[in-house]
Amino acid sequence: GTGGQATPVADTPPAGTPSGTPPEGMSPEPASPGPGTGGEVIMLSTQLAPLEEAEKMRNAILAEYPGGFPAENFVPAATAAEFTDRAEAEANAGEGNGEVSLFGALHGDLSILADAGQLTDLSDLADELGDLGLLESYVELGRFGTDQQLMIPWMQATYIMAASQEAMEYLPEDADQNALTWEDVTEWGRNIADAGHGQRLGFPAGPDGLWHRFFQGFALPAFTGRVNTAFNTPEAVEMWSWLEETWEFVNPQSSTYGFMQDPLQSGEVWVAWDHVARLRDAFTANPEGYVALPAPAGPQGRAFMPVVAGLAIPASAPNPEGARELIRYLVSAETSAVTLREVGFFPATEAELPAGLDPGIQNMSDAVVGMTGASDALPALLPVGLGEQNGAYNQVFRDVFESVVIGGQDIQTVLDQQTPNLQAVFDTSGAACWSPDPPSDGPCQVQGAE
Amino acid sequence: MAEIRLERVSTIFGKVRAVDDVELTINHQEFVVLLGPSGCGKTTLLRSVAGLESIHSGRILLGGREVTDLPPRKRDIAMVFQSYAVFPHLTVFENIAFGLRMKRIQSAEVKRRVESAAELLHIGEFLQRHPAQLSGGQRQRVAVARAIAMESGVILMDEPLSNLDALLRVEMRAELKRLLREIKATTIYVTHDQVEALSMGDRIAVMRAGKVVQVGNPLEVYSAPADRFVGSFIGDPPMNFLTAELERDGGRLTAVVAGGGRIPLDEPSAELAERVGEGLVAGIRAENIEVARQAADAPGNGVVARCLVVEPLGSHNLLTLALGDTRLKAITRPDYDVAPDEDVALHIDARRIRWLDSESGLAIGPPPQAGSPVPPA
Amino acid sequence: MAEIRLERVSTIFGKVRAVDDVELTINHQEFVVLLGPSGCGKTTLLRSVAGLESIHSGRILLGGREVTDLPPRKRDIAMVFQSYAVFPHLTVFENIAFGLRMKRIQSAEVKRRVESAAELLHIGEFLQRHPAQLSGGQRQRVAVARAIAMESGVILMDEPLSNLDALLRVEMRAELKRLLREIKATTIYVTHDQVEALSMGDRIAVMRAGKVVQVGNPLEVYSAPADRFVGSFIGDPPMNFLTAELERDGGRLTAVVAGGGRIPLDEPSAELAERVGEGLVAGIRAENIEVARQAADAPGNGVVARCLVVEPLGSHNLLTLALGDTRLKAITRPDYDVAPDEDVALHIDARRIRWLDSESGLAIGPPPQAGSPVPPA
Amino acid sequence: MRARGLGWAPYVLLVPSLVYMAIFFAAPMIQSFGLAFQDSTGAWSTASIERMLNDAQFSRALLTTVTLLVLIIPIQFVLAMGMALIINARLKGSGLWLYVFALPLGVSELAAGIIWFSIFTERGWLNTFLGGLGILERPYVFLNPQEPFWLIFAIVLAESWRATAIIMIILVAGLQSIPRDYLEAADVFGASTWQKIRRVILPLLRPALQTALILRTILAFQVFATVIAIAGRGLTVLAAEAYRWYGDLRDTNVAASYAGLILLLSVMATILYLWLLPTREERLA
Amino acid sequence: MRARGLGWAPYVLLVPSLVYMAIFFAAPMIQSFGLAFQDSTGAWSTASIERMLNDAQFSRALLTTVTLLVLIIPIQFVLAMGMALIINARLKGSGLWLYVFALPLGVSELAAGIIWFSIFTERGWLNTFLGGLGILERPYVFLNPQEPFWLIFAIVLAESWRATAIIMIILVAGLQSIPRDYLEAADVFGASTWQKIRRVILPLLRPALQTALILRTILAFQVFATVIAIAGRGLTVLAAEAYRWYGDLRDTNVAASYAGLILLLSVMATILYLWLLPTREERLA
Ligand SMILES: Nc1ncnc2c1ncn2[C@@H]1O[C@H](COP(=O)(O)OP(=O)(O)OP(=O)(O)O)[C@@H](O)[C@H]1O
Ligand SMILES: Nc1ncnc2c1ncn2[C@@H]1O[C@H](COP(=O)(O)OP(=O)(O)OP(=O)(O)O)[C@@H](O)[C@H]1O
Ligand SMILES: [Mg+2]
Ligand SMILES: [Mg+2]
Repeated sequence: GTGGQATPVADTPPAGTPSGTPPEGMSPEPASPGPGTGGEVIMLSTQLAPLEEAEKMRNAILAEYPGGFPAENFVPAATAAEFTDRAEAEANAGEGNGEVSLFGALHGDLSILADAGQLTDLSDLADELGDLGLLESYVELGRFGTDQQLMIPWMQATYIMAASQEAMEYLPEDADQNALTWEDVTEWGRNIADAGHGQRLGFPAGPDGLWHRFFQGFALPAFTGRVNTAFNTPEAVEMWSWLEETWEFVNPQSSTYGFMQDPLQSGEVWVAWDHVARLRDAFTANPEGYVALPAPAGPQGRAFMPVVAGLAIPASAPNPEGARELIRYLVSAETSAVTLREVGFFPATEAELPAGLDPGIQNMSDAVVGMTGASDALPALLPVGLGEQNGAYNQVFRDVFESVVIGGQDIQTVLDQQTPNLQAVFDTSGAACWSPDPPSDGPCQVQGAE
Repeated sequence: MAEIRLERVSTIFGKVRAVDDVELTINHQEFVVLLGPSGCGKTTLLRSVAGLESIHSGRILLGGREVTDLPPRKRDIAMVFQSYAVFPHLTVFENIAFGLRMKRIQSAEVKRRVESAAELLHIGEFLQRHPAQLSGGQRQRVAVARAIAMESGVILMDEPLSNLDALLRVEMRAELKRLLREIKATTIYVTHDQVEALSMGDRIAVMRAGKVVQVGNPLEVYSAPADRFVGSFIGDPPMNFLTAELERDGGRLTAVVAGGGRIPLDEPSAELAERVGEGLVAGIRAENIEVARQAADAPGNGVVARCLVVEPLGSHNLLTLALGDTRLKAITRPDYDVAPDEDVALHIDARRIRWLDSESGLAIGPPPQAGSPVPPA
Repeated sequence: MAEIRLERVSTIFGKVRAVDDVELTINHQEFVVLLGPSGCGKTTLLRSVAGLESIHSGRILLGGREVTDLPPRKRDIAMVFQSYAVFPHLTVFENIAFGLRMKRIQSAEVKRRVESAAELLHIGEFLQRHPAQLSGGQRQRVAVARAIAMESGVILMDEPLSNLDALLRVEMRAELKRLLREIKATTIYVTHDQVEALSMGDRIAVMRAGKVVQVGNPLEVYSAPADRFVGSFIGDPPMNFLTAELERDGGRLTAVVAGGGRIPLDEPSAELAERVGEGLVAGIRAENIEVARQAADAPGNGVVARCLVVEPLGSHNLLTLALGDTRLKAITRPDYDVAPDEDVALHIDARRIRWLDSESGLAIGPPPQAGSPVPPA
Repeated sequence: MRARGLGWAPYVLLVPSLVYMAIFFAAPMIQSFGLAFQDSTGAWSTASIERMLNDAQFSRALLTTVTLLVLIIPIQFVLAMGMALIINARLKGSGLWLYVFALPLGVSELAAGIIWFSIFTERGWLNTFLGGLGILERPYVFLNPQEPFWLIFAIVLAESWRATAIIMIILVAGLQSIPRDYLEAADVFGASTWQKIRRVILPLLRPALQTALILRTILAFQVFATVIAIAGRGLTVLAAEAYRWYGDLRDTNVAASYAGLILLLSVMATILYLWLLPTREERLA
Repeated sequence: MRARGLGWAPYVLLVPSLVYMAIFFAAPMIQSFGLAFQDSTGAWSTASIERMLNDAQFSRALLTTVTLLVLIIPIQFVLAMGMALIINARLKGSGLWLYVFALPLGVSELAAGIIWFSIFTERGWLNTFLGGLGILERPYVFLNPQEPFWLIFAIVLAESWRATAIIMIILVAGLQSIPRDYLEAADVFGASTWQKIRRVILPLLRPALQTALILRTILAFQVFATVIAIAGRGLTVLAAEAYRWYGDLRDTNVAASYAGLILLLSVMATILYLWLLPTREERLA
């Protein structure tokens, strides 16, 4: 009985809970439907939607746009749902008769439109931008498994490790700080603990934390090479037992952490994993104090979850040319730099960042680039097509964690219990597997779930 | 025209019949005093008339109009509560003015009435105080003032002077009586002070255990009690009761008093005449017993009693006598000296005897000749 | 040993000196009655002794121990509140038992005491009711029972019988008095009932406007009032006051009464002798005025008054007389018949006169010879 | 003047516990509202407060908060008084009403918001209902940021629905402890129901009223879930802003400023009430 | 027996308003808790309820909720009573304490949670303090899911801090309307402070106590921000689950089931109280 307007609960915290801004950048800002001024380019974006980010987009990032960019033409969409609805409406308007000329959204959101064939081919533009050094893996994503370039990678964010200087001296000798393994992390935690500093590893396992992403994008793929299909496999069990072991050195208060920058700054945690946007304050406030590290690798590689925002032009675009112009501007090295500085999203390119960047940001971006460009890099995408089931999906992983690590129950049993729930998520949403799981026709099938 | 009429009214609390089938009419402008032992139902009767207790059966009429089911405010009455119930949040002035304000009387008039009422009750100086700043008696007077300021047709007063000193009370009685006559109010007045009852009441209604046992003017009630209870309850000292048997010797009836002595009855009532041979009770007031030194030197009619106590009370002496095993009180002149343990002859004036049935205690025959117009306090 | 001693105690409410510099000692086991007009400070005095009002100055001692700053519960007293203050949430039984429970007396004993107290006050049948289910008088009796059940050394009673009917009150007086003697309690007893005061009190303390104006045994207070106020406040009818002037003719003092008549003083007090030639006031009780038909046939001493009203009160007649423009009350025998407007000669017994200063109204010289041992009610 | 003959004992006894309590109650407050006077780096400054005052939403939020308060409180009190009187009338089955009226108490702020949102939303019950009656031929968008009237209306309704019972049960308790005599006296002296309420009940109810007013106002300052649920970002209140700054904008200092402001307003309101409804010396004597 | 001589008039007058109120108060409730009996497709079924009952967190949440309630309510009442008595003692400056005690009322549930989190967190004030005193050589992790004792402890403390004042001011109002005579009588008849409280004040305070109990319990069932702020995922309560299902899991039906359960428990608690503390017939006569 509660329609889109009841979003506060969906996207702001439930009344009275500390809400986090999920890095995907969803936050309550119901779109004030922008006026469609024919010739101009109207951009609808799920990204940079929160009030403050939107302001920065309008006043800083778009500032240098040749001929200026009318503020009201950048239309933030508060939620994926809102975005999809609007896009639907646009599509229904028909070829070239829509209002919006450019979509800015996450890869996952766009993939729905791509499947619906509502996006135009930008292969030429992709080639044209080739010398920018767009990250190949992302360009690949932009094709959505077709032979057309339906999306141009715009910017990215992801999750990395952050360590305070105190921690560095306890780094296992044999470990290379730019190519850590999860086993190293365990060692690291043990060293710190043995040195009498207590449990200094930390994870955002609180209600507002993005803890589920740790499993979906990092630990599971790193150990199994896959995510959902391998949910209930010996490798998965291995991962969970690793976590169990590691948890001895993890600050128990992790179950209250939302943004790891806080415990890092308070010193409760020395080594943390979290989304860059949620580590940023620590680095900007005290660049020397912290070291950014690429996510560690597991047996199956250096799995990480890229949060790729892309730009796409709908078939209904009234002004495709203007849109292409805007794309060129947004992905240009200069604009990317501004974007990074202002809102902390990293360029989707290998391009050198201009000097004079905030050292903290620099520090982080090095780690990001190091991770995304790593030889054993194993990108694991954000869930695609789960829709309303998103929460349920995340919950499965959190529940396993709470039962196994906090509750200390037998791993296999717990996995067996949860497998049906996970399967149910796919069955209800009808979502197909996404990379690194092998593509599936029809709902994704969890291994060992009938 | 505000006559109060109770028709077979009963008010019941659980098992307690606080007011039990009461039939009572109080005429327009009449001042009726309600007298009775503590807990006999006086307050409940008042509250029933006021509409504060829902009566269990019967009808109540005020000035001919049935009010049984009317809420209190529709009955146009004023009341002095036994518990005062003065409003703690209002000043004395506002307390007295309360009823008038409810009637939207314009303030000049309110002021006048409040002040005259306060004057009358000597609380004029406290008008700006709150009840919590008053003494018990002062608070009680506020309650009275509040009631009389209403000048309504029916006024119910529940022990309105109980907490005032003797002097003030005497004064208040007179003042109240005058005022109530002035404003032509019909009044029911509960009191435990017999002098008050006997001196103020046009009529007295005596209650007992929820029932009204006698209604009559003070003298009747005093000298011709309807039953033994009324006789013993009213008057100080209470009525004396001698057990006696009627005999007919020759043409005339004689009462043979238990414990000795014969009282000849000159003009016995018909009812009495029928009771020959039966055991009866002779009720006689102390002041109607004449005490004399032994037989000879007095018209004593053979009733001889032993004197137990002599209480000289200045204006008169009060003797306590033993006749057989019944105790009697008698009054003599202050200078009449009789020693304790002395035997005395009593002359009981037969015409002053109230004859009662020995079982039921109910009166037999017409009232006796009244003694003194106003009985002693 | 529980003597109550107030040393220059004052209790002040804002501008009102409710108790004003009172000096009073009540001996162990004594029963002192506090008498005074409404609002004179009786309750406040009691409350001060109980520790419920913080006194403004002075000291209070109970049994020699200073309690001025002690909280009430440390004073080991029991009290009957003028407003009863029986606990609405407790049954009658628990109300009476309250103080005992506080003292942790074991329940058998509690039961015994509660029941005997309830018995004594005729509320035995209500023990399981709640106060809201009781009549006013019954509630008051609960308050009294609660106090006596404590059997504490000091008992303060604030108009404890004011809401009881005459009969019950007479009985209660006797019972209370007996019981209090039994439990050896020292008692302060506030009442407005003069008979009660005069018959119960070992001593009577008369208050006026916060001050104690006289303390003495009933007879003293009655026949030798400390000042005009006491004389007029106590006794019914109140004392008569004649203005008179002292003269010395020959060897002997004579009082020349305004309005005519000379009263020879046989053995005048020294103080009085000094007042020759001054205007004084002669206070005389009604029963000490002998009324006689004109001069000759009586030892009348020349004071002639006109009879205004004759009230036959059975045991005696009460005359209202006019002497000049002062009104007098006098008592005669019931059979003494005098018609209104008739002139009568008064014989005033000089030895019974209470001489007072005409300005201050204070008494002069020693108390006069007491008249009747117990004054009339 | 000596406290009714107790001397100084009570003070001596109380002081320790008082001190302890002061620490327990005041200390955390002070420490946390200190944040309002620091900037994000933790240095002392009024930056955060200025930031709050200059925030685009600030004046809007303040205005809405006050508006809602001014609308809701009186409505609730009239309602609550009526309900309390009905219950206190002790007529047949009046006990039942206590439950009916008190039911919404069991519903949390947000739930209430959602319930009423689903009533007022474009496809909600209200539109369906009015449509059914043929009063509206097509659904009307009540909850439209462009016309605050309906938003306010819906919020006021929701809040009245949810929180009136709090006031009610306090008043019921108050009514129960008014000695019956006074009401009877009022009856006898001809007070109509309305006069009785105005002249006797309300004054004697003062303590309860005061309590209810203070409590309700303070809680009302903290309401925001209802607002967000119904109006989304169409309307905002101080509490909502506090959360936005804490949750979305991650600026604890500005959040603390807002919290501090709310606290300040609550205290001011309380003082206002205590001043408007002073507890006089007279007691139920 | 006739209602004190008023006949049927009152009923006639009341019925319409009662009916209206019934609709206003009951209808939304029913409609929304209907959701609990539908599955996600909107078909009638007990699926959602079963889902709730079988949820891993359910029993944990229920247990914690009850535990917290059982701990918090008594503590708060003792505290509140003490505070109320101090204020009612009318000693010098006791007015001030009203404010001190009531201050936290102005702090929202979440804020309170955050404040106390910052006290109990590993690098929080408490550890710093104890460290400073040398009682702890290194910070102790109080908020550790593995040892719920401290979590509960912190939450109980936070709640007591935040919400005791609600009870307090209700009790203060109650105390104010106890006629002084009764307290004086108790004094005279030798009741110690404690006896006075137990034998006189508490019984006469029944209406206020009842109100406070009911109100506090109902509100306590809805508390969750404090819990989440302090314990994170370390502990969960029913209300928190309701929000999780509504917010994170987007399952309105299960959320409704939780809300319904909370409502049910609240009602049961209320009935329990009314039954434990019946309002007897006797009144302040
Ligand atoms: N709180 C107060 N503020 C001001 N004056 C007061 C206060 N309480 C009592 N008084 C005044 O003090 C005087 C004494 O009061 P108190 O109750 O002692 O009189 P009382 O002798 O008991 O009278 P009563 O016989 O009517 O009970 C009265 O005149 C009363 O008006
Ligand atoms: N609510 C009640 N429940 C049961 N019995 C009651 C109730 N109210 C009064 N009674 C009883 O009804 C009887 C009459 O009470 P009422 O108050 O009318 O007596 P009263 O004549 O006024 O006595 P008093 O002279 O002592 O005031 C009393 O015996 C009392 O015990
Ligand atoms: Mg009575
Ligand atoms: Mg008094």
